[in-house]
Amino acid sequence: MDVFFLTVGAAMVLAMHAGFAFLEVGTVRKKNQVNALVRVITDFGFSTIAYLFIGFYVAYGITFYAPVGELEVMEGGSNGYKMVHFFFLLTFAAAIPAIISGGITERVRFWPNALATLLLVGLIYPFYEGMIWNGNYGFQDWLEATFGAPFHDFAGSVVVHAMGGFLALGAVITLGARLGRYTEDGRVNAILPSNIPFLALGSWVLCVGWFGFNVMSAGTADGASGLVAMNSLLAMVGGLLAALVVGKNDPGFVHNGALAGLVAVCAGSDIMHPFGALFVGVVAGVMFVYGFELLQNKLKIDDVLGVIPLHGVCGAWGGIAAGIFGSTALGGAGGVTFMAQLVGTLTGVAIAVAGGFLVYAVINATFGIRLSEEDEHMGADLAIHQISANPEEDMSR
Amino acid sequence: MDVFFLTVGAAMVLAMHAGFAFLEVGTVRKKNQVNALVRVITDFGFSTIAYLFIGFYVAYGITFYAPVGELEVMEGGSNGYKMVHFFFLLTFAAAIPAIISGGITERVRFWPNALATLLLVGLIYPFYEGMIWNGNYGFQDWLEATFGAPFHDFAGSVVVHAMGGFLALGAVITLGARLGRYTEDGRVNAILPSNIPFLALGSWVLCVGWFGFNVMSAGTADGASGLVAMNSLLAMVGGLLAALVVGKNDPGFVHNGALAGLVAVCAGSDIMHPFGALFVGVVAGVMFVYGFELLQNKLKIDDVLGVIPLHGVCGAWGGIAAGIFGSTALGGAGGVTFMAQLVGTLTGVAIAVAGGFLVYAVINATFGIRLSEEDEHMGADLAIHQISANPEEDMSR
Amino acid sequence: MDVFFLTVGAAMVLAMHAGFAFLEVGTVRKKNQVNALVRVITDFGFSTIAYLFIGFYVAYGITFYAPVGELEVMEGGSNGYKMVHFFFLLTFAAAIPAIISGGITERVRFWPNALATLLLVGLIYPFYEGMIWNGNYGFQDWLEATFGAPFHDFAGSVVVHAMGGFLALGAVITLGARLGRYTEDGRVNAILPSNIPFLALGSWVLCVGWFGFNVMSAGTADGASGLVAMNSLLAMVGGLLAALVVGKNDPGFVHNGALAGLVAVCAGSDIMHPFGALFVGVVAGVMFVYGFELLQNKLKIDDVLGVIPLHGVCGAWGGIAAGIFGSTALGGAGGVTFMAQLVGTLTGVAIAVAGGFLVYAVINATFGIRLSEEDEHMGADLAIHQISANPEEDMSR
Amino acid sequence: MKQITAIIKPFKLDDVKDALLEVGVSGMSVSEIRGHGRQKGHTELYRGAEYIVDFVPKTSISTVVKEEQVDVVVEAIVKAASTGKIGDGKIFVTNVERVVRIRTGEEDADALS
Amino acid sequence: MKQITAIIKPFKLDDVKDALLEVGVSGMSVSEIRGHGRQKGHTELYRGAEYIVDFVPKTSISTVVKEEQVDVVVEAIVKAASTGKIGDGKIFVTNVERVVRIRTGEEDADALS
Amino acid sequence: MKQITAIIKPFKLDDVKDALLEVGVSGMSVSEIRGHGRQKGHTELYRGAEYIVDFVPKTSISTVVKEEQVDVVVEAIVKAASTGKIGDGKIFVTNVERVVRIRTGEEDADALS
Ligand SMILES: Nc1ncnc2c1ncn2[C@@H]1O[C@H](COP(=O)(O)OP(=O)(O)O)[C@@H](O)[C@H]1O
Ligand SMILES: Nc1ncnc2c1ncn2[C@@H]1O[C@H](COP(=O)(O)OP(=O)(O)O)[C@@H](O)[C@H]1O
Ligand SMILES: Nc1ncnc2c1ncn2[C@@H]1O[C@H](COP(=O)(O)OP(=O)(O)O)[C@@H](O)[C@H]1O
Repeated sequence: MDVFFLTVGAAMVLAMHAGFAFLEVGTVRKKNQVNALVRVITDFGFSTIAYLFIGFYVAYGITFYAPVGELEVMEGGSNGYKMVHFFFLLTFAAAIPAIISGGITERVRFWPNALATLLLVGLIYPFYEGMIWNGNYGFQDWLEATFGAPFHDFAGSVVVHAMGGFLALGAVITLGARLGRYTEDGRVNAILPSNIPFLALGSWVLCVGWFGFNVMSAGTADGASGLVAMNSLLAMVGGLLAALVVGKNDPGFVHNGALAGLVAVCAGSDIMHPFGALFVGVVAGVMFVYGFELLQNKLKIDDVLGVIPLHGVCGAWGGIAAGIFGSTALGGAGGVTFMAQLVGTLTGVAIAVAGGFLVYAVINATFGIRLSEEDEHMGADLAIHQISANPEEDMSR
Repeated sequence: MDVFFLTVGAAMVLAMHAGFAFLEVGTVRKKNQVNALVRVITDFGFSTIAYLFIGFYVAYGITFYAPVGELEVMEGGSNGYKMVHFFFLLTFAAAIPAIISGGITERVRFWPNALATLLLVGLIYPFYEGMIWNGNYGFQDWLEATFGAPFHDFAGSVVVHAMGGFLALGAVITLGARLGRYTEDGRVNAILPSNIPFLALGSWVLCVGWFGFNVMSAGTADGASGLVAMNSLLAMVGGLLAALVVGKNDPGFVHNGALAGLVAVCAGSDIMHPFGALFVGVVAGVMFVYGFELLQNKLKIDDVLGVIPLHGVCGAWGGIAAGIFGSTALGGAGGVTFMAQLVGTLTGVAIAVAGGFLVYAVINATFGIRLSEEDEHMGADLAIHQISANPEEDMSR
Repeated sequence: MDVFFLTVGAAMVLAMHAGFAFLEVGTVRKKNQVNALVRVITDFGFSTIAYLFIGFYVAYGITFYAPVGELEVMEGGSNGYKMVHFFFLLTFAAAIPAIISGGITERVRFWPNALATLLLVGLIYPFYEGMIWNGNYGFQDWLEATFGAPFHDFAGSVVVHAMGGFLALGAVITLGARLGRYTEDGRVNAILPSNIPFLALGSWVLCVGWFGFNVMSAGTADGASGLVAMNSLLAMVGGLLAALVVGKNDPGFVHNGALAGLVAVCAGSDIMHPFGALFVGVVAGVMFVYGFELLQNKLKIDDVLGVIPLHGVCGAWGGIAAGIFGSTALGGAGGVTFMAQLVGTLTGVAIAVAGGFLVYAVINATFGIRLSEEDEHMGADLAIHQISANPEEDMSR
Repeated sequence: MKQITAIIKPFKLDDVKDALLEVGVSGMSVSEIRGHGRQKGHTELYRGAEYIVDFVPKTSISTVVKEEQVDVVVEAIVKAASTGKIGDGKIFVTNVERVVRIRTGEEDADALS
Repeated sequence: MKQITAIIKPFKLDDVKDALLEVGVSGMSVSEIRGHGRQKGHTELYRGAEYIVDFVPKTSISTVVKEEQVDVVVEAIVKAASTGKIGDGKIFVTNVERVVRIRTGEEDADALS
Repeated sequence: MKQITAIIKPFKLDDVKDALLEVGVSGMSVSEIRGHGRQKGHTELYRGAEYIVDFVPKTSISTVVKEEQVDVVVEAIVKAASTGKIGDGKIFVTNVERVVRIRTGEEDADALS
């Protein structure tokens, strides 16, 4: 039964990776669409390998080095729950490179990026994941002793999203902006997205899959909570409507705004009041739009899909918001404290920022992380994959 | 457990909204694709707000104005069933504007349409929904007393589809036809769809999601019925094959024909014999094709996606067909009477037609519902969203 | 409960048909996209009819010629399990024409192909399906008596995939290569795919749906096994990474490589060790790439999507691999023997090859199976459906 | 014979085509081009950043006619294509030395259907 | 030098290109256009409603050659592009006063590779 | 007046446009074409099979100028468009007999903005 439950959840989160792929395909220029697709699916593959052999062990101390008969598959009625749990948690872990991908796209080299994926999913992500979700290193105990409650991150606003979003900071800055994005005289050149329907498709797939991400984070069918589902819904709606208004009808903002709400609601979706969740979503939608414009146009950080504001900022907001709107004072279920949420969140952000700069700087120094100028101009599709997105139309004749 | 069940259902019906979006994106002209996408997703957002604060109360008398602890979330083992039920029913309610959207697309103004969504989902839809599914106003009791059985609409052929389809009638007529659709000398000009693969994608998403719509309408995992699943399947197949033949291989008819069958089977899917369902689907497929051509070419009603024949006519057919093929005489499970089905259906249609004209006429009179001629010519994408569907290609240079 | 379980599975496998459609849409030339879409969805319709009235009876001896009340719908708490089981198994049966479709696309006539679908899904597929999964004709008993174990094909590596893939052999050879594919002087002309994003979308949908295909093959929620989920995951990853390397970053190979792994893992996913599954997937990915190039460029068999290597070869490999990696010696759960797997697999392949040549040769001789040269040149879209994939852009002006 | 090529605003194509047919021109060829002139292109905003549109979409319509038709054809185009706003476009007249109808091999005046 | 521009049926492009190469033309430029002539466009049906196709797709292929080559080139095109059916297209010959090869600055005959 | 048409490498368009503006040309029209010349097209591989690319993408940019401007314009284009590699393209100069500005009806020199 719980195997069924988690399988559905894992399949839904697996689908989210298709969502990441299409969100990116729609946002990049046409000459980089194929690369976006291949990078997202192969990053999922590399993540699986890294998490299977290293990451899962780092986070939970579990390995699979035994015959099937001893892997708790058949006995105890657990039906291999541990395995589907691996699958479910892997789909979260693999979200890390999928998130970062949107920031570094259109100019990153293929194999150095794959190496980064291995390091992030094998080591850095599970380090923090285990700290929060498996009580490793006594961090949660310390928080509870100090602030009266452990850090509560039900479905990963911080563990997954803020982690991914702030890891992207180091990646994006190490890479530098796309050619022609910022001129020497300080002008900011817009680079237009290639395909809004694909962008929207990606967003829809992510939205739907997110209910697997959040609801199935309960882990067991009996633990599934209608509150989580409703809160996720309302935060999504809050995010998209806020982004509609603040983003002046821009389709990219609207479709990403829904995601901003969902990112922010993960942490406290099991304890906030629905109205609280709606509000958290509205704030996330606003934050995303302003954060995006601030980053791109003022700070001149060329984060193509805006993953730093989307996953990073809104994720951190979600971690903190759980400490506010989860409190019984605001109609929530309680069991959280503001300080534990704040400290837990900032710790995650700090690890992500440090880890991101570290990993990408090292890779850049050793192998080089950025496409040659010529390849970037030609596009990653032809440079790396020798084929364009519409080969019949583009490549013959 | 039931929370899990309904969450899966709700996620599937949520996905259907992506289906609505892409069905529309594929059918409209390219200059209106972005608007179709944004309208469908934001209509979902506005619907959520309207149903949360008003509609759910109108239909079922339920509100959420209490701390989480008192919302039956944790106690009683219900795990917040009420909340996921809200989510599930909302996805149905939000189908109303999504259905209408296909009729009024390519020329409707954005904010007046949002206002219509609020009114329809907050008031008109839940008025009839509560009457049928919550026994409000004694309507069902009266039907049962008069005709021997209440009106049976298992998954909303009438409550959702006929309602949406016939609400669209007032909307489409109030708006008027697209520029150039009908010439003064009585010629009918075809306006060709932009993208058949997107249309087909939308249809597929709707078809798959529909099994959540129908099967999960049982409300509890133990109530889930294989008969509902099988009947939905066969009606879908009947509809698509009939539309293939009658529609002379037209891909739009084929992909919408599947939906026609599914619309018609909702009401009686839990009581009809599979062969009955197949037949009901075939009739729906034929009705859709002929109804579409009649409406567009003879009656000159410019219902872009054909939502009036699809959801309206086939939905009404479904309501009545449940009274025919649900009877034990035709191998069904019984418990329905033809007259109750007929009266229940016609009541719904009447409310929809009246409500549609009322709402859209009032909005038209106060704010104006239609884009200016210039904006319509330029396309809703640039006029409302300042961006086209393929910005990189269309907009620079 | 089990109805819910199988409904989710059936919906997921239904979605896979959308995946088949888009994989094909993306791979064919633009002038054949509409036809690919219509053929896949209507083949699903024809399959349903054939399997409902004939195939299900051939395989399992079950019919539906009785009033609903007697169809075990309401009693026994089974909730019409038999019916949703029909639905689930139908989605497998309908995969047969969907698989073949990818091989014969761009030149096959519409109605003769529909006839082939009826014959294959009504007779040939259920013949072998019943033999393996229902113990028909004593074949499994004989295998068990002779080799110590019956033929183990958990989720259809052979029953579905090798069957479909090798049925395609006869179809593709009977049809012949597309115009201009191979020149008289022995040159092989590449025909480029139209749309990589659609190809990738199809692959993603298939990947996600596959977890319904495999996990839900358990039949009951309590039987669902985490091992199956994990093994499917690892084989998918093995296949895609192997195809990435061997296929030199080609996006088509990568996205199909994931499918190759999934095809191969079906048979033994419930008994292999995860590492075994990973390895099986890697081998499948390599086999697909080399098999594809061998078939197309050396043997000059114009199997457009490469369904013979993908489903045929990798499916057969999966059947045999279950006998190797399922053994306890290699950490598997045992209960299989190499010889039974080999003989079972070869029997399936033999039936498929013979059946494919038979059916297509007969249809070719009686009705003709191939489009006229003129129609093929113009494209199946205009020839059969009188409309192109982007009508607004292509057809007016 | 003379070739008359007009660069016009795309939405004027139908009007110009009708005008040409009316004055007896029976053959014409059309293509989509991009132009830069007094109507200079412009700077647009996307999410707070600028992008520069150097060229605006135009339609080129060209027809080869007999010398004596030139004046009336030019006039007809001017009338049909003019909106009075900048960017209405230009008409160029050039000399054509020889015309051949591929189907029949007919030459010059005979080749102009 | 003369420019020879042929408006042909799109599916004839390969044949015409081969024919040109055969008679020694080494450079040519091709673009997709839409044409209206005797082959007038047509009215199609979509779901019972009409839509009008005023222009049919054509391909324009043009090459600049030395004066003495004109006749043989025209002939080659006529032969390669003709199907005998309406809509086969036209060939126009115009005068070119100067040709420059950008890469080298060579002029006129030397610039025609 | 003369029409100067340059067939150039697509990525050189911006440079050529700027060069033209600098020498005082204010109007120009651009279209995407495909060319075949010394740079002959090529054979590519896809999954072990060949496909032939006969034509390479080029951009055609054309401007009509007064006679006395021709030399400086040609020179400007040559400078801006040249990379020294095969396929840089050609410039063709032809005579234009009449120019009309649609908006105002102005003719010839006055019509060239
Ligand atoms: N000198 C020229 N040579 C070639 N094309 C030109 C020239 N001047 C203008 N054009 C074309 O005509 C179009 C309209 O010209 P523009 O100067 O913008 O407006 P107007 O003709 O109304 O003054 C331009 O976009 C360009 O395509
Ligand atoms: N007078 C003309 N000026 C410019 N282009 C022309 C002219 N006449 C025909 N064309 C072009 O040639 C194409 C074929 O001409 P059409 O009259 O249809 O057939 P045919 O040349 O066989 O008589 C047209 O579609 C159009 O593109
Ligand atoms: N004789 C010609 N007539 C028309 N266009 C030509 C001619 N020769 C070359 N071109 C055009 O110029 C382009 C570049 O010419 P090419 O011979 O490849 O290089 P280059 O000019 O550097 O020698 C060709 O692709 C073609 O579009």
